[in-house]
Amino acid sequence: MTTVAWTSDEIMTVTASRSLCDGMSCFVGIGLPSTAANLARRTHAPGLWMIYESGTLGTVPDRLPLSIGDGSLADAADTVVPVPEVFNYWLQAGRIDVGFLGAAQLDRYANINTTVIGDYADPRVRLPGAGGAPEIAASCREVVVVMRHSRRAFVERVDFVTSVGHGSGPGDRERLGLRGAGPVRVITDLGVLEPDPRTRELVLTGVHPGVAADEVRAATGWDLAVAEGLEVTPEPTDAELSVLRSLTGAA
Amino acid sequence: MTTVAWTSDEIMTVTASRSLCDGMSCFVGIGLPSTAANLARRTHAPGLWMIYESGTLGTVPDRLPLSIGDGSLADAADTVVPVPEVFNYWLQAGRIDVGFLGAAQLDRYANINTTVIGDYADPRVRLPGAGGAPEIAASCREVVVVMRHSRRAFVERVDFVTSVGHGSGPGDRERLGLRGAGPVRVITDLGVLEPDPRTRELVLTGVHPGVAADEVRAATGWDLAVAEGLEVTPEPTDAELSVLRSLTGAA
Amino acid sequence: MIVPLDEAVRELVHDGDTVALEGFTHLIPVAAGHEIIRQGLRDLTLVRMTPDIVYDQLIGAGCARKLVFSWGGNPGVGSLHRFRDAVTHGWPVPLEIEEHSHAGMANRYVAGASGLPFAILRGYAGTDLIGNNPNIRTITCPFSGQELAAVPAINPDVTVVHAQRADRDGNVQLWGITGVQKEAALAAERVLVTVEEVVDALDPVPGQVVLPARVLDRVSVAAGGAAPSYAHGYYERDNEAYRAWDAIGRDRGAFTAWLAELTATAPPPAGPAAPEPAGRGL
Amino acid sequence: MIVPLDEAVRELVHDGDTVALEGFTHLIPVAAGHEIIRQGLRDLTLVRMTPDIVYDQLIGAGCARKLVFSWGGNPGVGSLHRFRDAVTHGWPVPLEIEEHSHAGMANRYVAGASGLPFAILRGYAGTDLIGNNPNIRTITCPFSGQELAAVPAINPDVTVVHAQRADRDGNVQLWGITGVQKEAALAAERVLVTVEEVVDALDPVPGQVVLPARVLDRVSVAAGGAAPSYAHGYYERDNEAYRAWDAIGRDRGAFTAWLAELTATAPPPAGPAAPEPAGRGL
Repeated sequence: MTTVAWTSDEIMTVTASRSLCDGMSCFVGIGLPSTAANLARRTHAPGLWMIYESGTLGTVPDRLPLSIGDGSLADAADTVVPVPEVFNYWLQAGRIDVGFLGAAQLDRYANINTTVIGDYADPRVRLPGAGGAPEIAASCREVVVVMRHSRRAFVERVDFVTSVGHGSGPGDRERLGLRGAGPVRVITDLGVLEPDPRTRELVLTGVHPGVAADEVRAATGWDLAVAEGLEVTPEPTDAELSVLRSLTGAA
Repeated sequence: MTTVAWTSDEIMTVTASRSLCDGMSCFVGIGLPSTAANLARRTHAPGLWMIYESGTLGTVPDRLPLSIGDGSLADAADTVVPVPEVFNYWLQAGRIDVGFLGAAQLDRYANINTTVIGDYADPRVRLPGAGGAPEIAASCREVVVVMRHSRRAFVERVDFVTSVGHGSGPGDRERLGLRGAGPVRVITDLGVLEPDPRTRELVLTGVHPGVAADEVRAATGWDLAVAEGLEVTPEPTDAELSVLRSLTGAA
Repeated sequence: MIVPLDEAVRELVHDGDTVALEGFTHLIPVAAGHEIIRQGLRDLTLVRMTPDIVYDQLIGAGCARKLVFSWGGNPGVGSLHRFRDAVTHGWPVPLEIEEHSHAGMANRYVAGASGLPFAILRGYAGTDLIGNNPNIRTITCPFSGQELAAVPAINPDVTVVHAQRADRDGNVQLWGITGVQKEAALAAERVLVTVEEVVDALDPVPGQVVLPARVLDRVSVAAGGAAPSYAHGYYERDNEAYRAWDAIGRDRGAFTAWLAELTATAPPPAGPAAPEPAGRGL
Repeated sequence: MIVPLDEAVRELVHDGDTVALEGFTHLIPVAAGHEIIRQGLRDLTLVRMTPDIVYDQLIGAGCARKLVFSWGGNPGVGSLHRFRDAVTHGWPVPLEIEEHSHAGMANRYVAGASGLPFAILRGYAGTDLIGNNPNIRTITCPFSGQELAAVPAINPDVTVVHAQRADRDGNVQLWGITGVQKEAALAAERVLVTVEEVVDALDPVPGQVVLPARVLDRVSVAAGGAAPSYAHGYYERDNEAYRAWDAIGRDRGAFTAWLAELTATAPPPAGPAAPEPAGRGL
């Protein structure tokens, strides 16, 4: 790996932020997704319309919130609505362009597990659970997943389907009545995975600078296919890095 | 009829107001019910908690509203909630002690018609329709009906059941899953009718001063039974009359 | 986004549309209703919980082929005579009706705003509304076995509401009695909001509903556009006008004269209000 | 109506009750949770969309036999170790869980507040939540034939929420992020509200939720009672305390020491707040 002026987490967050276009509405999870969304809003997508599940619509926080319900989110919002409204009137009604999710486990069809590692009745690790994710994954026009790459996290089959990605392949989302397109991109600290349009299986479509496809395959728990014409992520710009670091306090 | 210092409408309204106890929550319809509720609040029931279907909870209007959505109701309310909430969170949830309704037609089982006179498909008179009444009649702990007495209005069987009173007799409300007790009292310009506890049929239980039971029977479209120990309504007090007239502007 | 009212109606409302002009006594979009009459729209399915005189006018003008509603009257005054005439005599055109209770209509809008195909409620049981309306059915609770009423979502082609104000981006703010306007707007395919005024910033107000610009299609300034109903903080209800409508609506000739006058005049300018503002105390 | 917190908990909460202490990051009823621990309540079914450290504490103290929830974690920090320990090792007592999504839980409260036995939503389809929770079923729309999810209403025996203030009659006002507190309170058999302060009049505030006294059972003053979460307009979130909990919760010994200290101390006085108010700017 070449020496770089940025970390693998930073290029992951920058790449994720580039998934967001100006004017989009974005349902933002806390952590990496929130950092990426706030970065996008301060760089190329000033009109990004961020919704947190606490009910803050169109919020423009002056700093990174630690939780989805920080006071800074309420103060800076176009409006604050009760939690049932954010799920029913906004998410379920299909008004959100992109849902930004994290995951503890993800499988080759981009199904998401944030519930348990191991058996549900007798788990090896108990995780926080579903939160808003099942319906974010179902109802947003598209979903972007941001998570760090490892064989433990990228598995052949998730231990528990908390949120449906592409189920077990083509036609599953339609059969289940899920109205959004599902995960269109998984962004990791190594590269970018996208579902094959035909099989819906995740394929490596991009690597970050200095990362080899084989490295990504080695960090993936299934036999990861590599797209022809594999792209290399453009390096983070100075502007992106300086805004990101001012957000995370790592300047 | 003896000469009286009050009109038949006034004793109707005063009698209706006496149905309301201090501290009760009351779902108030516009017109006669609203006048009676506001009178009660200014006389013996200062803690009457009035709800209008426009969403004003616990309102204390400084004058009689002309409509259920007057600005004076909003200004004087404990809180104003959206219309879906007033019906779902307050009425349907069973939080209202008494519903105060008017009617164009009422039958011997206190079923209420405010929809059409004549055939529904080809009505003789088209009336305003249901409004909140069907669910007020279903869900309030009890219902009081206020309306003027006439053979046209008090009929054997309503042309259209807009709101269920006691259906076709005992057990009907339970069968229909209606959770409140239904109409417990009908107050008119002639007297007071109440359902027989056994048959659920309306019986004349009280007359206003100077009104004979036969007069009421003659103004009723079915063979109205008269209760043993028929009561005579106590005359309106000076205080009641003066407050009522200050409300209606007929001082 | 912010365009003159005649342009907004031309762009958003078409013959045959299902149109909800909502307002629960307060903030009734009267100016927009009059513009729909002026533009001669036809075959509309009009939806509203509480159709009052502006719906009487739309019906009398022959704009509607169907009315979906729960209470149709002149609040505090009496009946709607144009509505009655259309229902009982088909004048000027026959009017089909679909009739609900308030609870049913409110929940139909909630379902529409929520992207659900139907809503459930405790309602209608034992009434003759059920037998006369195929859009009222029953459903069984899969947990308790209880029977409840089911009604389909309402998703109007166009919802029109009136609000106190908008900012320059088209975000809208209304307060006071807010009725079912939020749900009616969120349930619609297209949304037109008329406002008393456009301001630089929407300072928060207790009891406000904010409709973000992204769920709206057009905002038009129509100062006084809710009269003779009222706009909380701007002007009061003109109760006399409601009473006066009774005589006009009662008579086909008087109504026809009223209609001729309305359609002969241009829409009111978007400038300062026609009715005197009655104080702005929030 | 307005009584000390220990008295209110004694009157309203009983062993075996289903108890919801709601709060969505903001206004979490921590003081009330601690009083429940102090009073040694047992076999509670705890309900909350987002159980966080006060639920970790209740679980670690052995108050709960079941948790109904949709996301259990230390927001912005990580896992709840007492919760994990109870689920995976049954320490100090086994913890049964019933698990939903946020959308499902929010709608369960809405149904509870609405007097409905169940709620419908587009949710859960294809997830393993369904197979592990008999309280998630499907229902068919009687109009469109679409399949939707159905979840039963939640009607807690007791709901506890924290609010900014109450008036002397016990009417309560909260604002900022109001989460699902209104629905949780209206869904409950009994309601306890802790407040920062009691005031003479509840001046309206933008974004407020008002809970009328008549739907509440007891109001208790607990200034600072939401800390380490925050009370909008009173004090800020103590992020450091959330981070610090991780080390305590992670270790049974450290937790046991924490618990001994909590139960040894009397409840905080109802007087001036423990944490410094951080400005009251509305």
